[in-house]
Amino acid sequence: MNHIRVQQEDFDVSAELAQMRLCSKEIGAIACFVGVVRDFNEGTAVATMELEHYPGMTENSIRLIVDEAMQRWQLLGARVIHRIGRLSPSDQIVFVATSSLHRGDAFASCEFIMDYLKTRAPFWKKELSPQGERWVDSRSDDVLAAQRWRD
Amino acid sequence: MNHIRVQQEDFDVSAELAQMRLCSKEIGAIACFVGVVRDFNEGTAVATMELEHYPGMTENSIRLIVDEAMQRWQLLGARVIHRIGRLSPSDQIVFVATSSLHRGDAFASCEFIMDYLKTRAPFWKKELSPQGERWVDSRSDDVLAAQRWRD
Amino acid sequence: MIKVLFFARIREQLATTELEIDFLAQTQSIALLRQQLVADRGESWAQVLGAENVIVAVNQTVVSDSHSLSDGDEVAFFPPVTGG
Amino acid sequence: MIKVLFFARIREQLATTELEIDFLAQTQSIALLRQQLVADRGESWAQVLGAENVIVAVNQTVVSDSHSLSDGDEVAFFPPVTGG
Repeated sequence: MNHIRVQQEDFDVSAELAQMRLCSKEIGAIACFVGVVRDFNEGTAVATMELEHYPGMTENSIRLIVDEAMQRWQLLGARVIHRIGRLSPSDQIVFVATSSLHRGDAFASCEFIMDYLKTRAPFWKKELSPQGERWVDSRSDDVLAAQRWRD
Repeated sequence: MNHIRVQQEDFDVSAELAQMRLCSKEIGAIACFVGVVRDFNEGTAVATMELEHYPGMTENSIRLIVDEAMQRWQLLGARVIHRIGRLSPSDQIVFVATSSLHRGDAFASCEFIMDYLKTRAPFWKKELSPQGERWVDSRSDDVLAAQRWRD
Repeated sequence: MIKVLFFARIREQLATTELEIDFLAQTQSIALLRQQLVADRGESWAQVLGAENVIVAVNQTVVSDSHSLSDGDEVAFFPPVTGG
Repeated sequence: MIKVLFFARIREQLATTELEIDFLAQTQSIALLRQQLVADRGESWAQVLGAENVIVAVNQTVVSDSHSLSDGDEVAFFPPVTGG
């Protein structure tokens, strides 16, 4: 029902959604999110990006986030894919999809998973621009976004 | 930048998202929604479903909804596809995707477009089950969902 | 001439997809147009077109019963929408 | 033995991906482990590992400085996460 992958290769959203639809005939709504490498980050041209992660902990922390979403909302499935390694502008980085009977639960849980993933899953981005390498700073907006979900 | 289609044929989410990513190198976030034909609706087995629409008004009303979303949030693009005609359980019915610099605007606008589409775009579903034909009733939940967005 | 369209359940109940009606003093508002259609077509139309949740659009924009009509307008009667 | 991992900026600043350290009385908490690492490796490690926003995980769960350690634990030091 749930599916979590950390991989170097790109993913095919249509194929992922098709897999998701196969899981349950009750699905009426699928919310999904795709994160994309941006060309500009705080004014610096980004040539490529390198994504580091903590193998094992990454998958476990995503699993915990998804489990929490399943407890909060009525979901029929969740899929998360996060890419690692070298990525270029316009590349897909992350995919989150949640399925439900109705769209309210799908939208809320998809945004919740993204907000928590951004603050809890051990991934780190390094930008490799013509000016050199730069570790991306964490965004206070992301911390605030995750805090919204506290009871 | 925006793209609206009403069509009988199925759609390929990956291809739509790829088109969307081509529109702007600034895109960092894409929120998307896929509506799916459910096998059961209020306890009745659904064999197939027939979607009727008001040609012309349908496209215009979706365009107005998308324009309103573009005014409310900072978006880099929006795509809406709605299928018509005969559909079966697990078929995709509707696709909405919005792209933005950051995910907050993408999520909110995607849900807004779906909520408004559900109450303002002239489509009507008829279920064709072994028990006969039945026009689907509008849901009060959908009216409430759309009202949330009023200022 | 006013073009009148019917959709979904209303189209089936009236067994009518589309009709044209002369633009007259009697059809200068939605309320008057409805009265004229009932006068022409019979009491069963009163029930269908007068039902509480019937939506009316003129030139593809939803309007209220007091909306004025002009020659050449396209009027549509339909039930609450259920797409998406 | 305790396995200690370093990630991202911290890994680069310390030029160390992974090390092993004997499990001793001196390493029974994160705070004590950090002191021991600084004692072994020098003052530059104090700055990097003592920076305000350093996150510590034990056996892949984020913990506070007072967390107790057991023989065989996996400890990781890393900066705030920036995935997604």
